Amino acid sequence: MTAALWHALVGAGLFSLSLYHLIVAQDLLRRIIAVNLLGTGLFVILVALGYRGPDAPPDPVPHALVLTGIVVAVSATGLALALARRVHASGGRSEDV
Amino acid sequence: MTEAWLPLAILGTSLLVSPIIFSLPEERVRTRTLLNLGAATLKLALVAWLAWRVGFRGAAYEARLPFVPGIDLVLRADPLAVLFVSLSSALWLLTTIYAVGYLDGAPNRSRFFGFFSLCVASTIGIAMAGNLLTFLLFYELLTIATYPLVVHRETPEARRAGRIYLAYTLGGGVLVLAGTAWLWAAAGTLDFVPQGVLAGTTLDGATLVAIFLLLVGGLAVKAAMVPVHGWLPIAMVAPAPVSALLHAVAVVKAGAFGIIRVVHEIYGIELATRLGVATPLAALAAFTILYGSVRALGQDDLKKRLAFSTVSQVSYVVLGTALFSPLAAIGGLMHLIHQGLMKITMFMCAGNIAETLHVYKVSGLDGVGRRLPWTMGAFTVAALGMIGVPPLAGFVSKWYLAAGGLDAGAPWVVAVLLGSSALNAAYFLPILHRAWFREPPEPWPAPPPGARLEAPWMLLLPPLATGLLVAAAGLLASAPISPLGWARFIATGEIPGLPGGLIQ
Amino acid sequence: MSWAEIVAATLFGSGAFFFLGGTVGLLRFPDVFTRLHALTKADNLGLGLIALGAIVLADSLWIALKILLVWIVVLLGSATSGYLVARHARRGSNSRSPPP
Amino acid sequence: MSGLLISALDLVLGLLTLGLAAATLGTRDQARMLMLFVTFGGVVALLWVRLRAPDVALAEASIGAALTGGLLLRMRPMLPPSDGNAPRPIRALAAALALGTFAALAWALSLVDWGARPSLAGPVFERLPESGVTNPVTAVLLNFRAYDTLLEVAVLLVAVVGVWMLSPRAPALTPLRDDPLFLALLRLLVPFLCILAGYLLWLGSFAPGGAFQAGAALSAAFLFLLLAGVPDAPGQADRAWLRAALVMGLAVFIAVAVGVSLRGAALLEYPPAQAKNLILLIEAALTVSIALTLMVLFQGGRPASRDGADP
Amino acid sequence: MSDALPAPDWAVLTVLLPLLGAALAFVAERQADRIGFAATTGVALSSVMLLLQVAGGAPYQQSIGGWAVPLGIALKADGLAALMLAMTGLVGLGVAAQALRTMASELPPARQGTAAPWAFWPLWLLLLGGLNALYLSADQFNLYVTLEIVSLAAVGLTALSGKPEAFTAAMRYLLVGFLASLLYLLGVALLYARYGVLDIGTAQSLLRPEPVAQLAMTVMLAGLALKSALFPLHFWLPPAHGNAAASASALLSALVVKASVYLVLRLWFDLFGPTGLATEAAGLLLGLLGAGAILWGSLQAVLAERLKLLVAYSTVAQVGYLFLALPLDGTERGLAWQGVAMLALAHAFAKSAMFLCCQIVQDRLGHDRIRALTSSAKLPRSTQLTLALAAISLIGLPPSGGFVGKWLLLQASLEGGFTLWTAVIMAGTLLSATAMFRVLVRFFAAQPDDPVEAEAPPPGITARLIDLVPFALAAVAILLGLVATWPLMVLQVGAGG
Repeated sequence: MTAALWHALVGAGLFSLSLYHLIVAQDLLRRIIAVNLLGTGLFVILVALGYRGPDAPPDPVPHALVLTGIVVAVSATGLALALARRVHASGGRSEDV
Repeated sequence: MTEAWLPLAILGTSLLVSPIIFSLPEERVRTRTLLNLGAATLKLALVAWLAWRVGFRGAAYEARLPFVPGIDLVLRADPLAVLFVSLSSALWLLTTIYAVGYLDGAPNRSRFFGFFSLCVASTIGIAMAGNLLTFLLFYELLTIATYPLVVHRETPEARRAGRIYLAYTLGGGVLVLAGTAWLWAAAGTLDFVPQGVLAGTTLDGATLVAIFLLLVGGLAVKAAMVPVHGWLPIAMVAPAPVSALLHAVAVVKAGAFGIIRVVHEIYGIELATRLGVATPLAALAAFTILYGSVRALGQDDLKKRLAFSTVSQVSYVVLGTALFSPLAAIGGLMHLIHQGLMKITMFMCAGNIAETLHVYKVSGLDGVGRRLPWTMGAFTVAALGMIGVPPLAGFVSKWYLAAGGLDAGAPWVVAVLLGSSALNAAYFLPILHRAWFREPPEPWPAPPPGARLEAPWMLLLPPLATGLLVAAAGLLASAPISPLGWARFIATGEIPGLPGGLIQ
Repeated sequence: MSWAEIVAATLFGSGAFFFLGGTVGLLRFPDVFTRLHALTKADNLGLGLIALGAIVLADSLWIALKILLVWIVVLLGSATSGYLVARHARRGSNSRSPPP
Repeated sequence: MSGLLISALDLVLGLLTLGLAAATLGTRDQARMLMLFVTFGGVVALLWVRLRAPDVALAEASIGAALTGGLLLRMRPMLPPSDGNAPRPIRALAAALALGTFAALAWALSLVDWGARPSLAGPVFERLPESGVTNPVTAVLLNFRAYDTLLEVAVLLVAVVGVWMLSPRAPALTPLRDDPLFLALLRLLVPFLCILAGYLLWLGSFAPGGAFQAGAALSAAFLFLLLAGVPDAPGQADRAWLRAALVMGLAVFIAVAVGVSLRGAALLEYPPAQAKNLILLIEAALTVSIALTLMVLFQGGRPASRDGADP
Repeated sequence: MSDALPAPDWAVLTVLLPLLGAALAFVAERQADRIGFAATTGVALSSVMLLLQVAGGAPYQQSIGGWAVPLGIALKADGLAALMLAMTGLVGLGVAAQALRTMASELPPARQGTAAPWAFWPLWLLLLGGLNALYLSADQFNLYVTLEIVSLAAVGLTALSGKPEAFTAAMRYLLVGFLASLLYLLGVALLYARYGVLDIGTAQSLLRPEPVAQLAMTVMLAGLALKSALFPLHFWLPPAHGNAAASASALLSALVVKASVYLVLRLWFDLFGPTGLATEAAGLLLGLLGAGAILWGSLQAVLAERLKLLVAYSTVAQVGYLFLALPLDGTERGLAWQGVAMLALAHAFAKSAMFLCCQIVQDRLGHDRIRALTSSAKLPRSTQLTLALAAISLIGLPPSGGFVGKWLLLQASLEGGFTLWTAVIMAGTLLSATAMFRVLVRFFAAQPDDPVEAEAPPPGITARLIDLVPFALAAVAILLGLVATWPLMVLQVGAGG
């Protein structure tokens, strides 16, 4: 059970937990946060993949992928919040799945 | 040498004309009529030239366009195609004249004539299709082109009739598509070849029968055979020219023509009989003949009666095709032409009566002969031909069908023919009796002053012409260019062992 | 364990202790102001100690200075935010302007 | 399983992350959810540091935790909570799906041979000297897989256009104009942040840093100016130069990409000599654009156009 | 600028030109429509040139930055990719021409169908750039980024119409799209974990039917199925396409759905097929879902009340056809592959024509309730004809491109012995025919024209010309059938390298 595998499992746990909440949550803010956590969980797995033990230098490719992922996540969240605001402003209810 | 231009030109005269007519604004009546008649005459001339070249010079015409991997779109002018093409183009010219007169002042005429020429184009396409896929293409195009004509009057009944018509014909189309796809997957060929392309096939019987059922089932819809004939009487709500050309000639004949192609040129009558599908088809045709005539008896509405008579008459053609005898085949092919001529005359006369005297019911026909002598004259010639009175066309085809039935060892065919002739008489003679020998309850309104003829010439001339053709086809049956002669010429190609050549 | 690591460990230990103190204060104190007090004072001190420990372990002067810079900026930040939260809380009680 | 090799730190970090996530998504009250979310971001940044990914830690802390947290706090008042929960069958289904996913993932990850796993690290380190930078992550981001980054900058532009379209007038923001202490902090922090951004940008080529992290720092400076309501700060008005600066990153990136390929080389194939300067040029443009984009996302709408009077 | 070069690299142009155009259109807001249309024309031209180049038999291939494949990213365009690119360019050009008039600033917002007309052009160009990048890319992570651009831009376009239902639909589309992309990325991560490679070409030789790879495939296909609205997961598509502004919904239905479906095909036939991962069972499951999509989508289309909803549900059905082909012959470039490609192409042209007609119907009649459609003079005859032509191709009546696609699918399923598939295709054809004819029939329903004076169609040749754009798109859908041998030949050009 190396450190990398443990953290990958933590990432998988994060992924599944937020998947549950994404489906179950009713209000939009909670679902946007759940989607964010979903992404973060996946990024934890990716970076855990990049970890190659205390001595060997880590694999930079997953790091680059995660960096790109974070920027994409923040732009999607920004758009989602602006959209959620318009949904509530126009009287829409936070819909189900 | 197979020249490609002639079939394309014949198809083009109506296919290219329809978009032009569509774009014509409504009030340009003169240009539209000129365009229509010009195209029809040009087509007739081309077809005559084609018939002469194919019949007497043995020329072959074929146009190919690669379409789907392994299959091309083929237009081939073989004798069978020429038969149907000549019928359609001749009657198209006459019906166009009739339609121009009939629809004088009616709304949406550009749309009507646009779809009208599209219909004829698809009929020509069906006739000259060289393989089943091209046939299917024009078969579906015919459905789409005829629908707007059925609902031309845009009344609720017309729309209901249109909906039913669509349901039947689209269903049929899908069946034919399934059959074609299966045939191509199983046999790898879709071409129409005299004596059947599947003649020497090694496919197992079950698949062949299944494909046959799919194909003939789909075609039977348009041929208005019994279980799926419902749409024809209902579609009578369409204007007279539509009922005349389409429901008497183009659409129903397309179905029958398709069955001829499948039975003779895909399976071959020999394989069809061996598979045991020919006789049930003949039985179904016979049943349709009788059922159609019986239903016609009870119809008081003149056009509905004629519609049921069409249901039964078309099955004569199918009966001829399904019997394993050259005589029956010749009879069937000939009847394809004769029935077209006779039925179109009657529908045009019915249209005249409805248009000038506003009489739609058979019971209202008393003494019509006095007011419309010429129209009723043509109607009588056609009716007698239909019954099978000797010198006229009907008799010739029924004679050959009966001979074919005996030759194919199916005496019950003769009984069916006699029975149906009796029934024909039963539902046609009362009409003639009422028209000629009954006094009209009150005198018919006099024709408008200064009119030399009983009805506008455009409505009168076409039925008279077709009436003459009915008589000519019967009297001059032995002439080479008559329907009988041409049918024999086709049959020599279809049935093995018959002496070839048109002129014997 | 060289003496530098021992010193660093003690510094980290005391830093952690002050953090613990701050957190307990946060949970136990009755109202906003006292909690703010606990947080800003205890945590900053805790952080200072940990920073010192890190400086001891740092292998070059340049990195040590950077850690010091970090501590100063955090000090600035937490002081101002503490003040803002307090101001907002006081204004909040007789509130007139909606929260930002 | 070859014995428990993971250290106590890993255990604590892992459990803390999971615990915080569960708490964040589980709490009823929205304010507490946001607070927990920000702390969660901080802990994950720590996790990245543990997994020897400092670049990612920097980005996560600045963009993932701080800025997304600020974004959520900014938008919270406009999103009324609705705490009804989903009907029973959906909850059961979701739980089953989640557990299934976790089981499958755990099983698959355990099958991966964590020791000698084939990876692209080899080729990256092998070709690193030719890439013009020594920090492997920046090399991958801006040279080996520069095309990814180019498309990613386009994603940022999509977000900006989307946000400006969705709310033609940015939701109200009550600036703290009158507060002496805050303004004092401002005068101190804003220049510091700008220097920090420049430092991070320059640092990126040989140590953890780079365009994204520098952009985040710069956006913090812009946000300070915004919160203080400084009149002609960027983002206060929809001026043409603001829009130009927003797209500058993408435009410069494309210009360099195509410019380089004009002399017959492949797309984005920097000539070895100028590789470092070109990357720095692109990163500088990216930093400004990313900072402004993050600020626009925080604003949540389009600033009033020059002539418009409303806030 | 780069045209003066020896041989301009058309593929790169199709990706960078729209991104640059979007940036320009965003900055110069008032000239957004002119810049937008110019950029779209440029891209359409380059994509057609690329198609001609690939049709010459040489598949396009370039590794970006000069780095060899496993390290760098490769751009590849085989026959299918080139065809999809050309289709995206041409359909986009048609929609842009229509948008040029409807988004024109002088029209009142109600008629423009959106509150922020300036936003259409940058969003559309970014979408175009994303789509072209997706068709060209041969790298798994790069495909994730392009998928993101496409879905975020699509969400923007959905919300463009400004109607409350559009916002809710866009919100759901965003969340679903984001979840789908992350599922796809999870698959990519697993494959990277096991094989340490991101490029599809190199992965082809490494992948083996092992548990990790199978899980990765399942997760990736689940994500992509969610994004392309495969049957049980289609809930988000009809409201999104139904409520979006007309030119936007044309782009969504005709182009965006194609991207994820193209990706499924690319992965299934290029990656999972050859490496034996694409098992019988997986193919059968996806095929069954596809069959469900066909029946359910067409049924819903028959019951739809509004024209745009009908057309949206027919998209759900069309996606079903594309998934139906997966279990069929596993050989690349086989019958199923060609059938699906033809269906996708024909569907794009026909569907975009139909949605543009919805715009004209909404414009002229003020509503698009099917029951209230009439043959009133207000609806130009060219629109009625376009709807008819588009319907013919969507139903798959000969000689349209749709028919050729269905014919090839029929052949593939008959040869593969999937008789159930033939029945489904037949039922689908019948159902979609009923749905489409339900609309066409209305054009023969004479209703006394309501007293409201007919809005005079905008005068001027450009307006009448732009009315013909949907007609041109529908005509291409039909002509695709007649000239089918050429695209089918281009499809044979295998992916190089």
